[in-house]
Amino acid sequence: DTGGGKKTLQASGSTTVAPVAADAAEALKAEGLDITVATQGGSAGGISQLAAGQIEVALSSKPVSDEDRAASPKTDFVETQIGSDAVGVIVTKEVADAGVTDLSKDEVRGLFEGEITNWSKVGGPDMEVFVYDKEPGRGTREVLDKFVYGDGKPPAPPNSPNFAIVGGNLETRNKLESTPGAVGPLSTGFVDGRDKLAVVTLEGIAPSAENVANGTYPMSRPLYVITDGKPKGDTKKFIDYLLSDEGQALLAPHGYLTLEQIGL
Amino acid sequence: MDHVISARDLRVRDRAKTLVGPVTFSLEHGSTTGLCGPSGAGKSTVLRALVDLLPAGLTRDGELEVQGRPIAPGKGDADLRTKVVLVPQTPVVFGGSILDNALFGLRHLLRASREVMLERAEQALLEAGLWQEVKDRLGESAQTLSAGQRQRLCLGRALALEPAALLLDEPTSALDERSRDTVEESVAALRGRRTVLLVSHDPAQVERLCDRTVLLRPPAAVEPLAVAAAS
Amino acid sequence: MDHVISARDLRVRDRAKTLVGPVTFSLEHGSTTGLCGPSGAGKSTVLRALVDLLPAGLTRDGELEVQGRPIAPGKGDADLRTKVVLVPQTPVVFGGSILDNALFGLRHLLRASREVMLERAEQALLEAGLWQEVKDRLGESAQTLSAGQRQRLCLGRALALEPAALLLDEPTSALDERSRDTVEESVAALRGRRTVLLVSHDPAQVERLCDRTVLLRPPAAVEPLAVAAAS
Amino acid sequence: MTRVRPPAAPDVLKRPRPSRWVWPWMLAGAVSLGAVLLALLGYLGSGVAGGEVAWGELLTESMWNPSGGVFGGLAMIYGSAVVCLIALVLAVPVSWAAAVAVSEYLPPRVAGILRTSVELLAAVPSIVYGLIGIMVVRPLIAGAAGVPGGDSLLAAGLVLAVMIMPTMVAVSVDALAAVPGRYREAAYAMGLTRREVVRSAVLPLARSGMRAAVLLGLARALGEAIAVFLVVGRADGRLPGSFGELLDSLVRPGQTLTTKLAGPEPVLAGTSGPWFAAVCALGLVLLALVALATVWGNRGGGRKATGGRSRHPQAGRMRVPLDRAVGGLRIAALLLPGALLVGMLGILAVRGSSAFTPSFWVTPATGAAGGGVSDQILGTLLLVVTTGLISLPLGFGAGILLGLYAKARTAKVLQTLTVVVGGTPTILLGLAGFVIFCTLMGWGRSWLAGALVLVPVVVPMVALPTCGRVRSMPPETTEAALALGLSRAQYVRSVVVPYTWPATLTGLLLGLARAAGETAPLLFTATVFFGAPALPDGVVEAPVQALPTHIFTLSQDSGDPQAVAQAWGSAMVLVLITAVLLSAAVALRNRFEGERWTT
Ligand SMILES: Nc1ncnc2c1ncn2[C@@H]1O[C@H](COP(=O)(O)OP(=O)(O)OP(=O)(O)O)[C@@H](O)[C@H]1O
Ligand SMILES: Nc1ncnc2c1ncn2[C@@H]1O[C@H](COP(=O)(O)OP(=O)(O)OP(=O)(O)O)[C@@H](O)[C@H]1O
Ligand SMILES: [Mg+2]
Ligand SMILES: [Mg+2]
Repeated sequence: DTGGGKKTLQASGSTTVAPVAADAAEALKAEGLDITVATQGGSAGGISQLAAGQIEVALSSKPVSDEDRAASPKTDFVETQIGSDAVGVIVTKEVADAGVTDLSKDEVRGLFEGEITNWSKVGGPDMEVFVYDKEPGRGTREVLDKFVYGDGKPPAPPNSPNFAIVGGNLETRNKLESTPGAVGPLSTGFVDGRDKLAVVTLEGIAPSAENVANGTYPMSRPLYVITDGKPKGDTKKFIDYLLSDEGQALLAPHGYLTLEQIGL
Repeated sequence: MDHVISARDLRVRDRAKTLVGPVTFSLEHGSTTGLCGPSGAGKSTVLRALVDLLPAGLTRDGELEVQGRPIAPGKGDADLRTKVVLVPQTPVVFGGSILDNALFGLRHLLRASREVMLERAEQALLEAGLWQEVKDRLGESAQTLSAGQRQRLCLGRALALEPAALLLDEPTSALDERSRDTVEESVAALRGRRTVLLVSHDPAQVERLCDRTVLLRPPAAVEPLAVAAAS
Repeated sequence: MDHVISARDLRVRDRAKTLVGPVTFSLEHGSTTGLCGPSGAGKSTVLRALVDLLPAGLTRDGELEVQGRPIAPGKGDADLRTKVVLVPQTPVVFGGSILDNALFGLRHLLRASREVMLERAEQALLEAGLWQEVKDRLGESAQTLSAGQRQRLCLGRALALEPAALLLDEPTSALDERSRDTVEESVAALRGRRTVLLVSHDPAQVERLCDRTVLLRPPAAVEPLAVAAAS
Repeated sequence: MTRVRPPAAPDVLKRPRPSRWVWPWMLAGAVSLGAVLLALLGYLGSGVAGGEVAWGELLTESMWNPSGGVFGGLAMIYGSAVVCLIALVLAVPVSWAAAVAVSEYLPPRVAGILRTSVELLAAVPSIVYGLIGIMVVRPLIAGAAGVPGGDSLLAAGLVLAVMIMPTMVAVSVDALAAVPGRYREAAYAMGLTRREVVRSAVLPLARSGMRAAVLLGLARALGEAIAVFLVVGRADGRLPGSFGELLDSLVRPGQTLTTKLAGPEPVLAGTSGPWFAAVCALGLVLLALVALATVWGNRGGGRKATGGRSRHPQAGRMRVPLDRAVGGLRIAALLLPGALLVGMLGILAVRGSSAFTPSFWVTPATGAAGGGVSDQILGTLLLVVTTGLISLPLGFGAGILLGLYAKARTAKVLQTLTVVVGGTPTILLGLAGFVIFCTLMGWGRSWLAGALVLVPVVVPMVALPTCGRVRSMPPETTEAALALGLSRAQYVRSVVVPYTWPATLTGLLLGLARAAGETAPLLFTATVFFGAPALPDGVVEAPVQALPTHIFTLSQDSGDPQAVAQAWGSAMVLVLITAVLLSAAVALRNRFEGERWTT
């Protein structure tokens, strides 16, 4: 801040975090704090804008990568986690009921690489698999890739007729629900109470709050607000609010886990 | 009697305002009738009303019968207009060549080989006094024709259809004396075979061609029915 | 001598083909000249050539001078066309009301108050024999006018400009006798003050109005210059 | 008769209303199109230059795998071609038939209402088309072709066909309305049936305008991202090898150039390097494809009046029944857009019922999904009105210049460029705008930048119909005006402009309707999701909130049912606002069109 006059605080980035940030900004308006929330370019866009000094707060559903740090050596990225999002491998109820309730890492890889094309191969019904993967750059997708490939690079998408790409969470849920034999990664919050979908356990571990909290569930993504240097002034006010009880209460309606739930 | 067209108390209105009429007349089979009156009297409007082609906004009332069949306003169809063909006052040439234009109606109305059609079109253009001028350039765009040539083209393509009745709206207004004489001869030759209603502002022409004349006076003050014997 | 327009060996071609000419004539200041010839002879084309408004594809050669200034083909401009105004054979009315049309030229050429313009337009419509018919409906769309009314409207809006020379292409072809007489009177009244070139297929009209006649014969076989004294 | 006239002959040197401004105006229009194209090419070109592009691979390889360093675009080119072909093959006949029905068959009053309704369809934001595609088209294809899901090239083609139909109907109706009544009179007077009159007298004259309609439809089909996005499946690298596979590929997920470009990759790829270069190269390929398609669509435009027509209609025994049948078909063709409109409005109205509470309109948003959308409404209006004010003169000027002065060949080139600008995926406009305004010029996010980025969306939609209308102007009109001594500028001002005005307005309406629903360029340059003041307090550092981006963000990731309701409500508001703007402009247009020009 150049000091002096009151300046609007700018936050931008992930569409996952934006609604929460917007709710917080609304609450802070009463205290005379002006915050704009935008969603240009998703998490990656937020990080690069922060590096360019165009915004004060980046909203992200993935941590800052080493490449990001290398690309902007002058920026001191400070991540503050405000919550978490458990990502599940989701199948249709029909498939789950027929016996697919748990998948191993190799089975998940086989499904998403197009090698397993029929659910009977993993103990399910005789039914074609239809894979929905998230578009690159989506936090959910990176979580899945990290689970399956670790730090290795994922291969090209399979040349299978039963493979499609999806974007937002609502779109993903809608398509999973309307496609027989579908499988895809999705925040578990979006599956609660949907009777056409089921979350499978991975290597026997369910995406419960404790399992996320103690780190045994392999697919969760932290939700961050990122600043350049330690937050101070208005930025600090904003972040403190997000971490307060009122702020944490904003996460649940959007389907995310609070810090308390994951034990942080 | 043998009336091809008969109109009783025909009147054309523009909303409340009466533009033309009431006018009553009937055209006997094979006769040639002149329709006269000063510019703006409503001659063209009457012709349009007879084939049920009034511009949007104008309405007709009164009775109209064509070959004994009553025509309700707005109910005129292609069938009516193949029997009674109107040649509008402003010559319209369509895109395409002169030949395309000469065949314009025939192509749609006559089921015949191309030779027969070409022959008929040639004959019609001869009667309209245009054939000599265009026979070497039938493939050229019709847009290049002079005003008088257009007028004759429009007349010719209507003559080619050989309809029961022809409504001619000042068919020789843009023609020199020689072409006019050719057209007049052709119209005269129709007498006894076809019914003709001829709008003309040239009293001498009406005198030469018509059996009777219907006089149209402008505004509301139209003479109910003024028939003058001629020829 | 005081020649407003003079053309020498004027010829209009459509690529290689000569459509009109060569024709040579000059119009003295204040004279009325008739331009005659059968339909398709090239009368309208000559008029267009004089104001450099030939349709695309046609070219002119030969010399043309207007008020002593030579006009190269394709170089005619608005300045030329305010001195020499052409009233085309096909009447065109523009969108808007009858009054808009009457003022159409004036509005663009005359720097004057609206009153002056209205007065001039009224006077011109009187001279064109249209005023009586339209004075109560000046605000109506000009599209509703009859063919003869349009013709008079087009003549009127040109007369209102009082150009040095007027080229009239069959200005009375769609008019009844009375309107025609009014127009003829007005044209006759121009003699001595304005130069007029009148295309007409009515020999009697040429006889009545013109000092001299230029005769145009169709194809290539145009009479070099046929001048007949009249009146 | 006494002559009492002021002797003053017109003084040419002091012409009133010399209208000399028309030259710079027309030039500005043409230059603006050129500038947009240059900016785009510059953006893409510098991207391509920032990394090595293997053009051979790009055009012949079907696999696209950035992490593996393989950049093949063939499958996307195939996808784009197939999707557009499907869209055009379906939409062109239906739209033309519906346009003929509106213009030639229905009584003027009914026709007017229908025409406005069709234009209203064009105002439905594309994300709504996409969502409805998900709800309706996917299950249809899944059921009919027996494939799971239904995400497919065919689904994308269908959604696009539906999307471009309103544009094509509206512009075609306009072209038909411009045909002077005397042509119809002359043809009817010879005893032709309605079908024959339309075929032989009306269509030949409306052809250039109806062709412009198809070009606009094509541009929109090639440039549309979001709606296609939601139903195409976006699967890379799928290319059929045999005819059987080709048929199968239609009902399977695929990818188009536009969806690739509108996806996350241009942002993920950074601003230089081989990935970004390959993405920019795809952009260039897309622009080249639009250009090719335009040239192809325009071929044969030269053989107008003069050449002999290839097929002569023949008199048939069944003239009258045929006439009835064709008339029936044409009116039936209207049912399709009609049913669409009703269905779409129905869905919108049910789901977006919050739009019918007045407080939704006048209260600002509270948080992500609470309150109303008054700020978004104001922001959208500001953007749309500014865009309209800038685009109208530019597009109008460019269209008139194109129609009036360009020689046949130049006109084709310029027209192609116009379509290319119109067919540019808006995400590219957004990115290029971001680079130019926000990076190079140092503006922050600003409503003005947003409006400027939307201008290229609208300008072609104004220019092309205008140009088509100028071309159809009867030559007698030009002669009559010039013969009265008007200068060229005055002629343009007083004859050409009023004559083309109705077509221009139609184009503007469609363009603004499209701009009102655009998301991609705004996200980058102009809007924020939350927190901007209702009206901006500055120019360059002044973001706004807008309905389309609001809808977009809410329909992405929020699991909150209230957010979904808010999104649908906002969509309904957007449609209602556009409807109001539309009705006003339509009333204006009808006034001008009432005075058809005749000779
Ligand atoms: N659509 C219309 N709306 C209102 N008035 C009209 C319309 N069409 C024609 N009129 C008016 O009706 C009158 C008759 O027009 P019409 O064209 O029938 O005259 P006409 O006798 O053919 O004249 P002319 O000899 O000049 O061709 C004219 O005063 C004209 O202005
Ligand atoms: N653009 C053109 N291209 C080719 N030929 C043309 C063109 N314009 C006119 N012509 C031809 O030139 C000749 C002269 O035409 P013009 O219109 O000058 O005749 P006109 O003497 O005015 O006849 P009318 O008395 O019928 O009006 C005609 O044979 C016509 O077909
Ligand atoms: Mg008449
Ligand atoms: Mg002529």
